[in-house]
Order: sequence, then structure tokens, then C-alpha cells
Amino acid sequence: MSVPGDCGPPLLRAQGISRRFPGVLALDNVDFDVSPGEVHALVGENGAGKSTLINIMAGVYQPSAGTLEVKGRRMVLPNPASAQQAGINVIFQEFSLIPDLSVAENIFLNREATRGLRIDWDTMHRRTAEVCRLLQIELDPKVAVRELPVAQQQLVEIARALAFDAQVVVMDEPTAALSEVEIDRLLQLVRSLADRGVAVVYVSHKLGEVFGVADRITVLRDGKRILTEPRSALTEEQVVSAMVGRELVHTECPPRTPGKVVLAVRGLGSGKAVRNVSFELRAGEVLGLAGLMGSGCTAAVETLFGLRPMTSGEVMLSGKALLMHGPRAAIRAGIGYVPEDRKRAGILPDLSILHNITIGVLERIRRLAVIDAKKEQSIMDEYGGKLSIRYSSPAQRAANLSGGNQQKVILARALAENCQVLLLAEPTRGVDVGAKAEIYSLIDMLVESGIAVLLQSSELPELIRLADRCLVFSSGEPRGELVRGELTQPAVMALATGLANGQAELKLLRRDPLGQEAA
Amino acid sequence: MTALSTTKAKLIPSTLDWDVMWERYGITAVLLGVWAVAAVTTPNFATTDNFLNVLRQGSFVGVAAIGMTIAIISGTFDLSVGTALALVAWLTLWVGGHAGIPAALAVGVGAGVLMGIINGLLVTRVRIPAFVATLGMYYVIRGFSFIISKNAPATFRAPSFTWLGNGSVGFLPVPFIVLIVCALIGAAVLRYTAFGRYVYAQGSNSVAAMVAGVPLQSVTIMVFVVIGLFNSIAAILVGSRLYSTTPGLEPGFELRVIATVVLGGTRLSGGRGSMLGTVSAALLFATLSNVLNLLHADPFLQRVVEGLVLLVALSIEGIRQRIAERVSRTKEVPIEK
Amino acid sequence: MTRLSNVWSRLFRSYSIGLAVLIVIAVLAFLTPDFLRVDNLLNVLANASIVGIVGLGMTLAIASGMFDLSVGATAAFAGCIAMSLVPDYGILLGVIGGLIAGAVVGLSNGVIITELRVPAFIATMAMMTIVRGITLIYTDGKDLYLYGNPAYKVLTRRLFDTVPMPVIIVLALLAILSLVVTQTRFGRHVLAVGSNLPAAKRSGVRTSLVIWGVFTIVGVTAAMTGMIVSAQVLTANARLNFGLELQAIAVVVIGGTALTGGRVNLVGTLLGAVLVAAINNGLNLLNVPIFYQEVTVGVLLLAALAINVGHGFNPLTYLRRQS
Amino acid sequence: MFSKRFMAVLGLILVVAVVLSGCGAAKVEGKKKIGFSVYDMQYGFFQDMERGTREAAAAAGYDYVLVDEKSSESTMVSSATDLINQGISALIISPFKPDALGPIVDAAKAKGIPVVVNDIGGGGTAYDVIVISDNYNGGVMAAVEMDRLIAAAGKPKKVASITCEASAVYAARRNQGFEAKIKELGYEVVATLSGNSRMEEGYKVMQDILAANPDVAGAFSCNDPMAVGAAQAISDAGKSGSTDIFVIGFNADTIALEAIKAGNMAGTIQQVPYEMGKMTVDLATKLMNGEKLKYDTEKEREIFVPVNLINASNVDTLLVK
Repeated sequence: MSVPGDCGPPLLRAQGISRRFPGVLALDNVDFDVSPGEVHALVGENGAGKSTLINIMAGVYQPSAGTLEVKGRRMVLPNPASAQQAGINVIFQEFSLIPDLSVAENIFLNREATRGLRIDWDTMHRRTAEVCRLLQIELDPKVAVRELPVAQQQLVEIARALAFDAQVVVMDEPTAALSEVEIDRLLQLVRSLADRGVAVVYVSHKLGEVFGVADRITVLRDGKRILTEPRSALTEEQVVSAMVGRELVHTECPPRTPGKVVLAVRGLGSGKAVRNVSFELRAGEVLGLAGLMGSGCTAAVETLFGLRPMTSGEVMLSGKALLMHGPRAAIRAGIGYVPEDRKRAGILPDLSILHNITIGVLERIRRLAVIDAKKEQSIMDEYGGKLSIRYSSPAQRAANLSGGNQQKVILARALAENCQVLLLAEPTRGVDVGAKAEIYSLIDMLVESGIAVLLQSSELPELIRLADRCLVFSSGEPRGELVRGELTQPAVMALATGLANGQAELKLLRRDPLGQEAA
Repeated sequence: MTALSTTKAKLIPSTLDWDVMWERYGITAVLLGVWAVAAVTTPNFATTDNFLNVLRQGSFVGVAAIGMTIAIISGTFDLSVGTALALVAWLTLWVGGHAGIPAALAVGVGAGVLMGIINGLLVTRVRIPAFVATLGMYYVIRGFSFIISKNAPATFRAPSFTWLGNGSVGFLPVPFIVLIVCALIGAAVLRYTAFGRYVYAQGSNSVAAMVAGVPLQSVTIMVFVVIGLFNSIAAILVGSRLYSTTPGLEPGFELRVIATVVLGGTRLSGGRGSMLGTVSAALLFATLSNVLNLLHADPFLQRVVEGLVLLVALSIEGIRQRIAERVSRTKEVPIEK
Repeated sequence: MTRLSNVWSRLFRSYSIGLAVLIVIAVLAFLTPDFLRVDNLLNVLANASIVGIVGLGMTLAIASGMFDLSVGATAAFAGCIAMSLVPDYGILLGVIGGLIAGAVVGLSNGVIITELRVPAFIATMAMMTIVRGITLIYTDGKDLYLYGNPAYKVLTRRLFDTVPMPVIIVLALLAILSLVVTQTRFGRHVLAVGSNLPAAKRSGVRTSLVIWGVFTIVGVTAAMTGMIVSAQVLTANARLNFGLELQAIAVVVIGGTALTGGRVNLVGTLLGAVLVAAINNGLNLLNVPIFYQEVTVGVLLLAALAINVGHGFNPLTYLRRQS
Repeated sequence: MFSKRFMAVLGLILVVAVVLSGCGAAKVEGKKKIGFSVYDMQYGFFQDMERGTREAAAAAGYDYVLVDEKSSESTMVSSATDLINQGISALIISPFKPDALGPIVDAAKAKGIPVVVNDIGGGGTAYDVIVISDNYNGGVMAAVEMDRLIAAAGKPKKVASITCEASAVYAARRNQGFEAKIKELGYEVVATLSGNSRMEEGYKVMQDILAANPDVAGAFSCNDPMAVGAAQAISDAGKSGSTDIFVIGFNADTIALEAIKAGNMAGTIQQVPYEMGKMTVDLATKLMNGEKLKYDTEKEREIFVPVNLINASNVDTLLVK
């Protein structure tokens, strides 16, 4: 399947690209190119300059120095439209759809088929259908995007980039919101694109995917290009150390000694989304929740935190029945929550790190309405230190932190509320390799200290690395429980898809970032 | 293990400091600059009476703007302050005339707070967006005040009452002192109380705030109560300043208050803002119209100038950003090979 | 489930307003026989159309996630420009001049918002004072009148003694704007900008141009309203159309267009205008003092939004993103 | 308890404030200065008043300073204070809200500056003299004229009364005078509605009055803009404001005179703002020289300015000038 990267003249070539933002040099004299029929993976930690480079290729930013060549012709891309005309299509990481417009309109946004002044709906709907067929997805071209589940929305974004005979397709973390099955399909799709002569730039944190699909790999760090090699010439360990700039101590899951039951859930349900969930969670133990997008495991966590109405069942927290009155009640009762969508539901961008961490405990640390600055600072010191959050000053706005550090801040917030039970939803989504390792060992540390963790994750390796047991959900219900050891990709997929174990060929080479075999 | 050792990351981009500085102190700097220039160029500006009059004039809108600042930081909004001001002022003077000062103040503040609560409930419980909820209240309150006042002016000239709006302590005008006190209280609330912290949190990202356990609904209601409180203080000052008001008092007051808050550097979308800026902005507007009067500017031209100043002041940040971008967008540079 | 609830609220939104209109008409007809007289109904329609015209423009602005508080001033300005041109250059050129004046103000609003990055609310608020001032300077605070040349009445005269001109204008405008919004790239891009501005930018939509376009349209509609009003009274001055901005926003909201942007309900806006006009007319017929009318408008606003719960204060809506 | 920076900046403001306010009082030049605070320069009526005041002041060799209250009581107070602080020798003011004259008069008195009120009202304050055109009797005058016209045309005794914005308490006296007199003459006032002093609303209101009372024979408006609007509504209804339904306004704004000339309106009650302006300057001079004034009412220190009826017969005399 692999086309040797160095064959054929590069379709898109960036030479000596530098981009200076007021105060920082985001890109420093970077060369990058991609040839027809090649999948060129671009990897690097957050802040390494990947997104800056992408935005330059997309015409969103202008380079401070350096040139872009498309098919050997020097080009200046003053705006996204010009990049599109040059045949460069970008799938951005952040949700970039128009909720109120239909699938077809989103796919054709700014490239609408028109007859005279009017939009040619027939053509648009027809071609949308074609694209969907190509992607083997069923989407009603006329339905408004806001009415689709996230996974399908993500597919719309991809469809948008492929709808036109794109010569270059840039994918920035395209699988962030996708489930196993969808990821597999996507990677196959990427491959077939390349085979049809499209040049693909594939940006991802997940080295498993990268090694599964890329022909060449380029690593960026601190705005500089560290290496560009054919995949065949690289091991994941090399890539990882190139990314983080140091050898990563690779950690195994330490032995666990679960204590007494902290959280007992019986027949928990929330409308149609979640049905009869029952489990017991012990102190110092990690219970994983696995399942495809919309399988209900996310909803189950949200229900436990009071974000969704609990329509049935009961929840006992260390013996006492827990009344679900929304987040405040949950927090008071000793349940901490690290939400899946950090940007949307986690971070308070304009507040300082300090204030982000203490927001949940203010009532506890105030003396007659006035917040006790000393206590607040001591909380900051304790958890900031414990989680080794990197910041220039506690007054720094959380918005300026890297994803990993933001995640740690939110974790610190939950801990500051000194919770017995910690609900983690996708704790390492959009977090880079180095930070991921840290967060894993943090979780180990917390579990060590006797906190009970409920871990919902769409990354199997993560579950394997962390969970003692794992509930696998599908269509709103837990379909079975796998304990450490049974926890393999085929087993999970079998339960998750409700198919026989024969489906194991769905499996694609996926490993966890630290390079050990997943299954 | 190495990954866990605390290491300080490289400092945040310097521009941010600039932003913060401009956000917090920009308008204050402008104010001081304008004062300096006016003192030199404008005859009679830097005279005791005139300057104290400027401080006095700025205070009325300023006090109302204190509450609005908190509201806008929390990401909400109140268009009904104008008509509420008229109603409270009328009630205060009317009650004052009939039942004396204490009752007047009580009723005035009470009414303001009550209207705040109603706004708050409309926004949180009935879930009407603040903009429209308060727009509706704007009409309702105005109609209501015309109805109860039967459209007669209310007058209350007890010297001890009119002192609030017209008197001075030492050389400082009472309203200005009230403004400073209110500003300090407002700033303290924002800085040192859980409520203040919640206000910033909610304005910055309401969903995240909710997930973090911020009681959005009570905070929002409280915010509107705070508006009502400061707005009624402003109303009492205005009423006292004028001795007499009608229900049609101060059309367009709400817009002037909002303009003041935004000019003071508070972000209209919430999450950021400071009291200092609001105070300075209030004084700046007062200074402006005073200077225009002293320069005998044509009344028609005055309108234009006031609008332009608002635009210019608010454009500065945007223009600065653009320049910053243009600088960092130096086009192609020959690559040395 | 989300989809269903959306469908419902959409149905309800589009019909609740129409329902309200019918009820109000029924009540008024019952309270005063004069209300249903053809003449009166035509007047109501005419007055509704006058606010409706600028209301349609405002609907577009709100759909693009913006506001325009300067429409009242713009209307007065355009009215004066037109009125001052008519004597020397005739009706046609006068009207064109007025429309251009409106377009210019609108466009400058757009440019200020996108280029100087001033929030629409504040920018148009400042423009409100500025434009009023400019109009005062232009007219030197005097009245312009056209008793000599009642031909200007063409803007309000009833066609074939039946349909008032404003009604025809507003219907034409409705037809055009509906086509623009549903059938043209510009229209769809307006919704895109209102729905998710950064995403629209990234997809290459020329968001600045779109915003300029929207505000230009708003300015033009404001100009139409302004000229019609001054045609009614054959006079133009800087004080006309005071407070028009709030009226316009009110009818849009009552008409059920979400303030959150991304959606339009042009027909609803017109129905909202009819509703308000009918109520004010009815209360006048009943000789009710003006301030009761204001209370009614206020309550109406609150009611209209109480009905369309959902895009209001509800952070939990973010959960809707999961199916 | 606050951050040093915050207190520092706040302190800075206060210091500058003290310094600036320590710069002593306004210097008064040899030439006497007259300050005029006008109700709102947007209105023709007050433009004429201002012209009269300005020209008279110039003729008397005074410096002249104008401020505009822009129809807002607090602007009125602040800008009048601005005047007083510029060391004027006399204050002439046409108050937007007479009741709010209190602080102004007090401030002026404190500096021994005479206060001449021009029209609207005195709000029961300690002003030196008020020149006022008789609103109430103007309304009465309109009623008498309307009765004459309606009787002559033999129309039903039904009239409407259009009021200014609710808050314009003093202008409301015109309607009071009109309604009292017209009822006394045996008429029915079928509608009393507010047009908020605005032309376009005068138009709407008249439309609705016509719809409710097709047989209304006359309409009195609190000011000319609304009267003009009403007249247009009438002619749009295919009738005439001078022969079918008799429209009488108030002020004699140019626009109303034109309307009368064009046969759209039956008449208006003329005030003489220009002369009133001149008068106030003369009175100011007398007061500055400490002369005793002759009032029409000692207690209220009022000097009445007669109002005249303008109709088609005498409208031209005004339009020439």
C-alpha cells in the first residue's frame, strides 16, 4: 500500500517557513512537502507548530518568511478561498461546521453550485449523495447539521474536504471524535485517497494511526522540524523521543489493592440514552466504560454527575443514597468530574489558573463572604504541585495553557473538592504524548491514594493501561464486563458492536502512544 | 520520574500583558491625558467649580454603571435601567414628599431591587434571553411609572435630601464620593467574594462554570439584584440633584450606561472587565460634554463628537491588533540556500 | 429526540405568532366595531408595513448575529436627503438619493464592525448619535416640506384606492429577501456567519463582505421606512423615527427570529409588525392613553419569548450535541 | 486590601482631581457675559428664541454663551452649571423641566447671578422673572376659533384633542385650556390621545381618530408638528384640514404656516419666541443694573407674552418675514 514518499515531484512544498506571532516564534524555518499519492504524517506535541503550519497551508495565516509552492509554482495564499482554489482542502480540528445549515450546504459552503444567481440545490444534493456513497456513510443531504450526532458531524467535515477533486487534503486530528469502527473506515478511506493520487497531510497525536497509514513522517518540536523519514525507517520509540525531546520512561500499570465499595449504582437510567446500569466501584480501583459513539457510556457518566436527569435506579455513595440535583449536589457529595469536552465544558479561559482550580471550593474557604487568600493559595500549591502544572504565574490566564496543562488544571479542580469518586471522560483527548504519560501516572497516583475512578474513554489502549475492569456499552446498556487480561480489542468490539467475536478483523493496528502492543 | 518534576514554562507572549494593561488602565490613562490637555487648552476647565461639576456630573451615570459592569462581566445585560431609573427617582421623591427621607430611600432601593429580581426570574426561570427580557421590562416599567404617577412630576426639596445630589464633603461632591465608595465596593465584591468569582466564571464560559458547580441561576438573579441596587442609588442621586422628576426622566440612559461600561474596557461578551475602567469612562464622558460646552461647540456638532469619541476609543484595540498582525505578516523573504 | 423537539418548536414558533394575530384581531373586532372597517384595516396594514420594512432588514442583521441600533437615525437621515433632493431633481432621483444615503450609513456600520472590530451593538449605538447629529447639521435643524409637490405622496398613496403603497413595497421586499436568504449564496452565508462565524471564516466565506452586505441592506430598508414616513407627513426633519430601532427589534423578536443568529423568520417579522400595529390602533380606537400601549408591547415581547423557550438561558443545551 | 496598582491609579485620579480643582475661580473679563440655556435646538421654536436672544445680546454689547439642554433634565442642570461656572453675569434659561430649575437657581443665587426664565415654567423656584406665553389661554383661543369655524360650516359638535408626550406637563395646559373651553361651548371631545409631540405619531393618531369617529369636525394639537401630521392624515383620508375637519396647532412654526397657506390646516396659535428672546435680554440688563421690574403677577414674577391666532387671513404677514 505504501508509495515511497520521495517519488514524484512534490505537489505542495513549503520552504523555510517561519511564522512570528507577537512575542513568539511559532514556526522557525520549516521545510515540508507532500507528493501525489503520498500520506505524509505531521506529528508533534501541542505548541510544536503543527496547527500554525496547517493554517499557513490553508491560507488562514501568512508566513512571516518562506515560500509555498503548489505544483512547482510559487504561491501566496492570502485567504482560505485562494487555498481552496489551489486544490488544498483542510479538515480543521475544531468543530468548523455551520449548525444551522444542511449537510449539503456545509459540504459545499463557499463553493455552492449555482445556476445564475440561484443555488443549484439538485446538483448539490446529488453530489453530496455521491460523496457519502464514496465514504460509505448514510447522510440525508437536506438535514441540518445541528441535528446530527457528533460522530456524523465529524464525517460531514471529512466529506466536505473530499467533495472536490482535492489534490491536497490536510487532516488535523480527524479522528478525535470518532469511534473505533469509524476510525478504521476513515483510515481505509485516507489510504484509498492516496491510492487515487491525492496528496494527504495527516496530523495526529495517535501514533498508532500514524504508523497505520503514513508513508512519511515529519516531527515538529518547538516550531522546528526535527526529522522527516519514510515510516519504514522509523520506530514509534524514535518518533516519540523526537516529539518530546527526551527518552520517555514508559510506565506499566502498577498493582492495585481495591478497598471497600465507595460507589454502588443500581439500575441507573436516563431517558433513552442510558438504561439499567449497575456496578460497584471500590476505593483505589479504576472502572473503565467503553463503547462506540452514542453507546451511552458518556451519557452514563453525565447522569452520575447530575448533568442528565436520572429517570430510574439509585446511586449509593459510601452507603448513603445520592440525590441527583445537578453538578453542585454531586460535587458536595464528593464526586469529581473531568468533562470530555475541555473547551466547552471544562476550562474557564479568562480566569487565572488559580481561580480555575478553586472555583468549586470557594464556599468552603471563605470567611464571611470574603475568600481566604491564604487557604486558596495553599490549595493551589498543593494540587498545582502534585499535578506538576506548568505555568509562568498563578495569575496566568488558563486560555494560554497547553491542552495537557489545562486538563491538569481541571483535574486539580476536581481534586481540590477532595472527592472520593472521580469521573474521567476522555481524560487525554487532544493531549500530547508527554502530557498523556504524566496524566496516566497521575491517575495511578490518585488511585494509589484511595480515590475511586470511573474512566470513560474511546481509546482502548488507555483503558487497557488504566482500568482494572471495564464495562462495555452498546445502545444505552452495559453489554458485559471485562476484567484486566480479557480486555482486548476483539473482545471489546464484540460486545460494543453486539456482534460475534468473528468481527475481529475490524481491528487495525492500534497501539498506545508509549508503543506497547494493544492486543 | 522526569515528567513529573515541576518546570516553569516559557513566559506568556508579551502582547498579552499589553492587552491586560490596556484593558485595565487604558481608558484611565486616556482620561488623565484628556484632563491634562483640557486644563491647558480649554478656558475655565481647570477651575474649582467647573472641575468639581465635572466630577459630580460623571458620578450619576457612573454609579449606575457599577452594577452594569458586574452584569456585563457575567455575560448578561440590562436594557431596563433607564426606565427603572425614572421610576425609582419618581417614587423616591414622591415618598420623600409624603413620608420623609428614610422611607423614601427604603422605597427607592426596594423598588430597584424588586425590578432586578423580576428581570432575574425572567432570564433564569422563564428563560428569556436577557436582551429581550429587559427590553420588554423597559416598556413595562415605563408604562407602569406613567400610570402610577398619573404623569405628574414629583418634587422633594428637603435640603438634607437635595444635599445628596448637590452637596459636598470638604471640597468633594457627594455624588463623586458615593461613586468612589460604590466602585470600591463593586471592585471588592468582584475580587474577594465567591459571588464575584462566579460572575467572571459565568461570563467566561457558562457551561464550564455550571459543570464546575457554579450556581448559574442564583448568580444571574443576584446579578440583576445588584444592578437594581446600584441603579436605584443612581436614581436617588439624580432625583436629589434635580429636586424634581417626571416619569419621562432620562431617555436613552440605558445606552449611556452600557456605553460607559464598554468604554471602560469591559468585554461585551463577558468574562473580563474592571471597575476602575468604568469609573474613568464615566468621568471621561462627563469631561467631554463639559469641554464641548466650554468651547461653545455647536449643539448639533456635539452629538457627532460624542458618538465619534465612543467609536474611536473602542476602535483603538481593534486597530492595534490589526497593526500587530500586519507587522508579523511581513511578506515573502528570499530564502538563503 | 433533539430533532423532534426542534421540529415542534419550529412549527410552534411559526404558528404561535399567526395565532396571536388572529386572537388579537378577534378581540379588537369584538371590543370596537370600527376596527374591522376596511379603511382602518388598511391603515393598520400600512403602518405595520412601515415598521415591517425596516423590520425585515433587522431580521437579516439578527440572523447574522448582529444588531443595528442606528436604523432610526438612518431613516431620518435618508428622509431628509430625499426630501431635500426632490424639489430640484424630482421624485425618482430623490428616492434614489435617499436609498443611497441609507446604504452609505449601513455600509459604514459594517465597515466599522469588521475593520475596527467594534461590537455591532456599540458601533451602531454610536452611529445613532452621529447620524442624528449629521442630519441636524445637514438640515440646520429645520423642517423640510413639500406641500408644493404632493406627488411625493406616491410612496404612501393607495394603489387603485385599495392597497396602500407601503404594503406593496413590504411584500415585494419580503419576496426578494426570502429568495435571497433561501436561494442565494449571500443569503446562506448570512446564516453561516450568524450560526458560526469562525467556522464560516475558515471555510473561506468572505465574512466581512457578508456583514457589509447585511448592514447595507439594513440601511436601505431603514431609508425606505424613513422616506415613507416623511412622505406620509410630506415633511422631513432630524427628529423623525425616534426610537424606530427598538420597535424594529421588537417586531423581529415577537416574530420569532432567534437572537442567537443563524435562523430567520421573515414572515414572522411581518406578522409581529401587524400584531403591534393592530394593538396600538385598537387601543387608540378605544381612546386608551399611550402608556398603556407601551405596557402592552412590553408584555407582548415577554410573552413571545416565553413561548419560544430553548434559545434562552440554558447552558445544558450543550448536551444536545450528543445524540 | 486592594492591589497596590489599583489603589495607586485610583489615588492618581484623586490627586489630579485635587490639583485641577485647586486652580482657582473663573476669570471674569470686563465685558459682561450672558448665558442662555435652550430647551432643545432641534425645534424651530427654540431656534427662533435663540436667534432673538443672541441678536439682542450682541446689540447690547454682551458676550453670549449658549448651551443646549437636548431635552434632558440632567443635561439642563449640568450645562446650566457649566454656564454659571464660566462667570456669566446673567443666566437666561428656557427649562426643559421647570421643576428641576431648583439646583440651577440656587447655584446662580449663590454667585449673585440673576436668572431670567424664558417660557415653559418656573417650577416654583426663586428665579427673578419669567417671560411666559399663556399656554392655557392659547388653548382657549383655539377653542373659540374652532367653534367659529365648525358653527359656520354647520358640522357636528365633535372635536379631538392631541396631546404632547406624557412628560411635557406645561404644554399639556394648552389641551386643558382647549378642552375646558370647547366643552363649555357644548362640544364633545371624542378623543384625547398623545402623539408624543412627534409629527409621524400625530399622523397615526389622527388616522385612528378618524377611524373611530368619522364625523369628528375639528382637532386641536398641542404643537405644530403633530398638527401638520394630523392634517396630512386627514388629506390622505381624502378630506381637508381647513374645510372638512378644522386642524388648529400651536407655536406657529414655519412648517405650520406653510400648511395653513397650502390649505392643509385651519390655523395655529402663535407664540413669539424671537421677541421673547429679545425681551429676556432686556430684563437681564435691568436686573444687572438692579432696576425694579414690573410683573404681570407679583407673586409668580410672571410677565405674560400675548399669543395670537393665526389663520389663512393673516398667515402671509408672518411668512414674509
